[in-house]
Amino acid sequence: MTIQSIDLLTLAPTLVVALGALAALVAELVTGRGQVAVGVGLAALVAATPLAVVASGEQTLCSGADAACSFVVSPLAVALQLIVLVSTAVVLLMASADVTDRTVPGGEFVFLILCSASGAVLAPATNDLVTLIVALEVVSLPTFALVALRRGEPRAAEAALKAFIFSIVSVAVSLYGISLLYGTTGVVGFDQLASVATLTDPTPLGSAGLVMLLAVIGFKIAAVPFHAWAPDTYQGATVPVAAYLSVVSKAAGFAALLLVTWTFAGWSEIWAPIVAVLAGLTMLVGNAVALRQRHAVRLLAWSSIAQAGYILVPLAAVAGSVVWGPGVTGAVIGYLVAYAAMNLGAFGVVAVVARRTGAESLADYRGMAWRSPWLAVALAFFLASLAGLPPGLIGLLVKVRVLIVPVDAGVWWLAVVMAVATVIGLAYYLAWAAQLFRRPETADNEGAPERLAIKSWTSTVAVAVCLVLTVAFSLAPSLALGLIDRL
Amino acid sequence: MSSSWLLPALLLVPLLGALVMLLAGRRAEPWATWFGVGVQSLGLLLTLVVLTQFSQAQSGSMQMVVEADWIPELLVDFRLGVDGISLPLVALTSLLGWCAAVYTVRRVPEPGRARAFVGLLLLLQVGMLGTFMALDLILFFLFFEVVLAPMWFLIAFWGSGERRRSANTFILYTVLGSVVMLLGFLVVMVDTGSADMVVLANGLGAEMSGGAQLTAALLILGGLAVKAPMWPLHTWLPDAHTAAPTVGSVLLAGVLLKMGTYGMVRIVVPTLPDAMVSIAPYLAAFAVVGILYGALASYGQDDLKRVIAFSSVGHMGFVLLGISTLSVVGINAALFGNIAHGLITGLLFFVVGGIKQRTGTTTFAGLPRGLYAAAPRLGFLLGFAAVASLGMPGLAGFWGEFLALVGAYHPLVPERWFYRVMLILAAIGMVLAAAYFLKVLRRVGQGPVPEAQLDDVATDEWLSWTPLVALTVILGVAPFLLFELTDPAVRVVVESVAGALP
Amino acid sequence: MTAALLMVLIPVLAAFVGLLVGGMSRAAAAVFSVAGPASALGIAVYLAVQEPWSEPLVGTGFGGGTLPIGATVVDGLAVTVALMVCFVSLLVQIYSIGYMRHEPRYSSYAAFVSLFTAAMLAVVVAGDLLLLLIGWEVMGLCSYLLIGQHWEQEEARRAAVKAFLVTKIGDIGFIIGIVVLIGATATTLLPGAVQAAVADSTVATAASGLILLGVLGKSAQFPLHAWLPDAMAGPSPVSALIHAATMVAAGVYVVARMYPMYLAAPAVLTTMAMIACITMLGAAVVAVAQVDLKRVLAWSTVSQLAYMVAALALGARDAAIFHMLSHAFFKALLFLAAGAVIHAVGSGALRDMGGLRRAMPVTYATMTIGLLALVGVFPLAGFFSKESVLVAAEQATQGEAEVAVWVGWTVLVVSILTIAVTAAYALRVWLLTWSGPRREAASGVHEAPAVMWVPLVALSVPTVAFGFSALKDGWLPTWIQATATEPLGTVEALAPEAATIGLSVVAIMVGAGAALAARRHESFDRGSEGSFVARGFGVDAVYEALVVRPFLVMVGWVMVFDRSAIQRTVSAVGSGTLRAGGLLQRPYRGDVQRYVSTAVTGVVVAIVILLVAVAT
Amino acid sequence: MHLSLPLLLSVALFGIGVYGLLVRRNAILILMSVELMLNGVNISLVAFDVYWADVLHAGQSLAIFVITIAAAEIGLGLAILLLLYRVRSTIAIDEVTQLHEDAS
Amino acid sequence: MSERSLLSPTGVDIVFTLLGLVAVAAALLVVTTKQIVHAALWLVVSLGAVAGCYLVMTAEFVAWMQVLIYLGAVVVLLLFGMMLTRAPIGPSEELTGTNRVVSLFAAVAVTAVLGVLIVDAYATTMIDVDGQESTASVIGESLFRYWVLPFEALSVLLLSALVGAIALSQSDEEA
Repeated sequence: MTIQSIDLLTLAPTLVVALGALAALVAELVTGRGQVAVGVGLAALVAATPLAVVASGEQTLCSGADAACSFVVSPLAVALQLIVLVSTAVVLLMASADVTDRTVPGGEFVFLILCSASGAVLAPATNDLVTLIVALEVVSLPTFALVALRRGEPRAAEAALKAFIFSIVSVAVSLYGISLLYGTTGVVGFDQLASVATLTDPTPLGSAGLVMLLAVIGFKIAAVPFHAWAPDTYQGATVPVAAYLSVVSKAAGFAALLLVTWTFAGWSEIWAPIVAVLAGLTMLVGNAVALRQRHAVRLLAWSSIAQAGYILVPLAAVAGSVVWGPGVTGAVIGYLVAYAAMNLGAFGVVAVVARRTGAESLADYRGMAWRSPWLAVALAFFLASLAGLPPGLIGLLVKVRVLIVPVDAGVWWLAVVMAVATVIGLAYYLAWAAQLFRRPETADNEGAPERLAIKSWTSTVAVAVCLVLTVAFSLAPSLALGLIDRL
Repeated sequence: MSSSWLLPALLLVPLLGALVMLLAGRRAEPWATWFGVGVQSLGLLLTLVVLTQFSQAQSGSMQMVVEADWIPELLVDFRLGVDGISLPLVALTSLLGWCAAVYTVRRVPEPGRARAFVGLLLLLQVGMLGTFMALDLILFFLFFEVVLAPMWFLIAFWGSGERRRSANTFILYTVLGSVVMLLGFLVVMVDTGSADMVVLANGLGAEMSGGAQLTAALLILGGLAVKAPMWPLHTWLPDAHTAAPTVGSVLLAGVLLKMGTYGMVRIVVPTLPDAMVSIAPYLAAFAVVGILYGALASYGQDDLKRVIAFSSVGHMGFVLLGISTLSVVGINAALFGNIAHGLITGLLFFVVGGIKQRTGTTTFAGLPRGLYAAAPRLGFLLGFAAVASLGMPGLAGFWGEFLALVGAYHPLVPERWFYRVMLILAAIGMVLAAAYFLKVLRRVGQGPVPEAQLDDVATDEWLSWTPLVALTVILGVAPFLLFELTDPAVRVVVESVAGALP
Repeated sequence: MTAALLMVLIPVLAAFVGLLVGGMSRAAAAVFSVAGPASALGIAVYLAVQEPWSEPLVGTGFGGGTLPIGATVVDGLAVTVALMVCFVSLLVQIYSIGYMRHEPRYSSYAAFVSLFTAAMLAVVVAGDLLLLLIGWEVMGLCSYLLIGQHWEQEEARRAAVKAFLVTKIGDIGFIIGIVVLIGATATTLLPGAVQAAVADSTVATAASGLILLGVLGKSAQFPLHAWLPDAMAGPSPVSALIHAATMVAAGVYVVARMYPMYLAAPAVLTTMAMIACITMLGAAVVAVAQVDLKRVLAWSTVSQLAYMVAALALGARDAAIFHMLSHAFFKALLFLAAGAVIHAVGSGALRDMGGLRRAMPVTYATMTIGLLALVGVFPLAGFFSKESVLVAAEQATQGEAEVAVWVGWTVLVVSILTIAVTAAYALRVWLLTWSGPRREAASGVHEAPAVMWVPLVALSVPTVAFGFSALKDGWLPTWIQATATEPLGTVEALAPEAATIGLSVVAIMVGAGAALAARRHESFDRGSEGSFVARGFGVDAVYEALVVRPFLVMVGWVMVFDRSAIQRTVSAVGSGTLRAGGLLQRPYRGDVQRYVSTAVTGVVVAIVILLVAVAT
Repeated sequence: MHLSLPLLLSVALFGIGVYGLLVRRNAILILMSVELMLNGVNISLVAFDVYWADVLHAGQSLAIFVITIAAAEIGLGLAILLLLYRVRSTIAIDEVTQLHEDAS
Repeated sequence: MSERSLLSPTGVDIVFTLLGLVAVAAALLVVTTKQIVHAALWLVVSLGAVAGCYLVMTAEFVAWMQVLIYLGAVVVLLLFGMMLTRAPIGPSEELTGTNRVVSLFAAVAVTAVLGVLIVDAYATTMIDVDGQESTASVIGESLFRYWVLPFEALSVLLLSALVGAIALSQSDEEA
């Protein structure tokens, strides 16, 4: 029995994260202190980050002469892994306060989130459908537990259940899709599938399989019509977990989407129109419903649905005259990088505010500029970035970068839909920002101490990291837009 | 060139000023407005240096150009420069910014918060100046967008009446416009592979196919037309003006509107000449409808600020008419009209703001009559500004409009007789403009002598308004001062269009 | 800086300084008010003695990216009119010191008068079309400001706006005409543009016709005359200024200035002649029916201006200028005298006057001279100047003009008729003001102060003497055409002829006789207040129906359209999006089974659509 | 044997699973329905594996993975259900609707 | 592998069809029965029949896994779940919701679309069940030869599910 050769250094980012998960669990068991688990988890993530960069271009777990490898670290994969690693670290920082006040059990929490992250690190480097779908399961299954773990929130279980059911159904559908693709081609490796897709026309069954495969991706990135779970689940979960779902889990989904679309680039006439419709619906529905939100986390949930729609646009444009390539992936990755920073930042502020004042509804944010001016400015900046309004330059520039693709491809309706959606989006971000700077309703509120003065410097650090990144991206947008070229 | 630090400095000064305001704590509140004056004075000083360094002999080409790679992924370079077309607008922006800062010292509108107010004004300044100096499509777009958030804050937080609604309408409407404009830019960039405005204007844009040019031109013009605003895309303007605080209105009318028409001259006309030649008559028609509509609508308003807002629609109609002729005279007229409207409408909004501060209202129903007697100097300034605005020869407002008509007599495009009809209609619009301003003066300035006196123009008000009055007169009797600056640059632009004619 | 330009700028400067110091000291304002026109008069005299002018046109025109303003032309025509303008306006300023003694806003008033003078001078010496435009429009503005001097009175406010807007309507044509001239000739220099236009009869006709519209407005000719009678709401010296030296003279002057172009457009000349005839007789008839002293004079101005326009139409530019000058003197005299009377009586209504002969001897004497000159009685200036117009008409009947013979006949007949009517209303005014018993309102009347009656006397001098210039054969035309930038080629004598003298004498007798005969009729005092004729043949109503009402209706339409169509569309888009958000929000009731069913259905639908699409 | 037989069986199980998924109220029954769907997937995977005589045995391997995944899902799913039952005393899916869009 | 019509069954076909019918019938009962415990039992039948199908297709290892994990673990877990959530023992109308029509429609649509596609593609395709051998050793070798990575990933998945389930079962007791 020959076992595939294993290059541990190439696999290291994934391994470090997975082992870090175990270490965190053990550390908490040994010390009995949740913060230690958080520290271990952070250390693992921080250690994995340079390793991911080092591994760029490597591949391992190759089987013999046909050289089909299970683990291939393309620049694209590294970029996604970096997003995952850094974002998870930020989420851990945010969640550290939850661990401190035992809203969540520390060891288990860190273990689960790192398990999930290891899946997300693995997913972009997979090289066949089997590993990909397993990796995606690794990403999502622990998150349901994470959602349900929240103590003192009776709706947490409901939130977890919704995501769970949605997930297993979409996985089942996708698995069926994989089986059909496997049936029509006889292979599951991306390279082999790609050559089949290039050489042959899509069969009806293969097409159906491809469409069904998109289901799980749709679920992960919360694209309409696979999005309905997201607002409910985000609301029921702790804010850091919601942030995790909206960034890391989505990044894994986009990793899968990029891999699948690359593999089936030859069949783009099948998936591109579907992705285009998904993108259009997601942008419009996401933004339109977000308009009506009065709950901060729900608003961010719908906003992240809408944002996913923007990220889909470059891929959707393959329906036109552009081909899958650097022009498309650069846009997707660029947007994802910026999105991770600004969206985590917004969630971070919401987490801090919820912790300090118990604020949930947008109305509670009124006069925040008086109570905590820096946080208010930071949140306004993140919202401006999400909206794509200067001074949130990076948000604007990645939107421009994304919009170029459909214009280039001649997919006009999509460009127009995105334009309209952006304008709708601006409305609700602004409405929220307006609340921040409105005078507090009672004058004595000015400078008054927070109701629940629970401060957590780690959460603040998380916000600061996001702020620094977003500002840096705004000043030097190439850091985000050109990330993939540097790896 | 050794003066290449000037333009970045011009942007950096207000930007750093805004940052200082952001970082300074509450302790900065007492000196914030003075700080604003200092920064704007420095900016104005730099602008004067730019004016002296600027070589008028070469005003047809870009000067003091600064170039730096910025975002290669988007073809975006950080490229600034000024020529005869942009320099007057830069100067106007610096001047109005300074006036606004001086005015603010003693008159921070309700609810105070001078630090934020000044910071936003400085940020606004960055966007406005940047728009006029940018030589890269995306950079232009970015600066174009930079003004939105500060202006939104100014209206939504320091405004009056339905300020929040107006601010939202303003920003959503104009963002829709600028997104459409962006689509047009992207068409150009995708087609030519360049975002360099100079290269595009010097023939690269003209190499685009007719269809692509037309698409791009319609999109870009559509976006800029919202900003200008061109009828029927003007709806955001009256509401925004009514709600905005005084300096907000001044800068909105004085500078922001110009960004639209400037963009047309700077980008659309030279870059997309073929498309422009075929669109021009339609643009002229919309412009003339705007002139007449603006005048008629102004007459029907019951609020001073709304009257002025609709008068802007009319005045910008003349600017658009000038552009639509594509002739040297017409485009010169448009640029002149931009500046003149900036000075005069700026002054009008200052004066109306002063009236509002004293009486608490701007509606005809609420305003006391007989301002000429109640506050003779304020009344005089209102009369002066109104007369300048209605196009009195000898004051700045006239030449832009008159030469737009001259341009329309000899348009570069073949539809000569159509333009002559437009000419007649536009001239009728000039008379209608007189009607509504006389109505305003009759209603506000004249009337039974009031018993109560109002505070007359204060020293700080004189200080901030006098430059506008003076320039209105100077440009009115010596319009060549400006034309000599713009003309060489306009000739370069028109040459590029002339090549597109059969 | 040429002397001519200085002549324009010094009154402007005086106006500004007067305005600045006027707030502090009334006397200072008065000094500057006089200093402006006085210096201008000095420069005008200086220019006059310079004759012959070496280079009449100074300045450059439009082109090469610059737009220079301020080219001036100094020739006989300009200098002559400038002298008259400065003279009259100086007297008006002096007179105003007394007349406006109790006026609280005297300093701004005096400044506006100076500015008014400057604007007129700018028109007079304008060597480029842009300076002409500036002067032309600033004059309109000053008339608005001065008519509205007593803006606390509704009547004054309305009259001011009316004066501005009616002349502005004419200015649509004027501005377009200038645009056509500049556009077609590619120069802004007035003589150059006119010469170039002469070469192209289409341009000449278009430009002169369009500019004529502006002239009709400024010179108060039918149908744009309606503002002038209402302009009586302004103080009397202002009326003197408007009716004599500035404003109304400007229209006639501009035609004279561009005369070669008009001569190249016979159709326009014919139109002018017809308009002049209608205005001449119509205004005179209306004047008969007036109740108010100043209104009679105002209508008489309209009528007399028509003589000048008629002369211009018949090719007799110098006759027109002659009448303009003499009219300026006697009409200024009449208005200032009327001002003195009204000042003394406290009312402008004729029925409140009467028997003032003894109380105001100087005013009585000067006004009588003025009225006689108006009627055209030998040997006053009005006689000679009017005769020169009649002679021109008579020559036109001989086919010696650019226009058809019938035009000449029409003008001649109407002119004679108008002389009769003029005699009638002049006599009526004289009788009602000076003879008969004194009325209650005029009990304590006494002579005006010296500062007011001295200008009256000063104006009487040229009113009496100026006419004799016509006897020196060809002196005035030669002077006017000296160093002309647009020489007309012929110098016509302005001397009267026996035939026309006879006709006008008969006409005067008939008119005066009619007035005397009607003296016992009760409406002789009261006029026919409110009647169709007194209201100017209802022209105002026509305006109301054709201009004001449609304008307001359109305003209404635009308002409705703006609110209900454009704004509503915009807000409907906004609220529609919000509503769509609400509708889209509805399905999310928290039931995960529904969520899932949507997703599954979505997949199935996607597959079906895709396969159908691929299959077809 | 016919390839279509296992495939039709797989479709039938998958379809039945979908029906149960959408129609059942009890969450445990929904989990069962999903199991039926996954079994449908597995049959098809195995059938294709045999059909292609795949040397990698990708189909069968994935089928085994799916079985494992299903087990993990059930384990975690039941834990969530029990938690839900503890706080809400019901696992009827249409009663678990506390989180939803606010009606407006 | 020879092509044969669907209507010319071999012995294997018949066996498979019978097992398939059992599986389908049991599955139908799972989703329709009014007694929740019966559903679990019918699930056992159905899954067992499917295991038989695997055997017919020579997928021996999968079959054993099916029996071990599904019948041995999953169903037991489900039964525990029913107990702990106090599932009604007798017949209950509340097991099925009201959206039967929609559900039926969706299920039929899925089945029909996929069924049509499958028949369209493979109506005459045969598979060779004789020459294949998918014993535990064969599959195991391929697992460790080609599928190490997903296998390892699965271990993470299982572990996290385990920890997650434990954490959840404790979660409220501590708070």
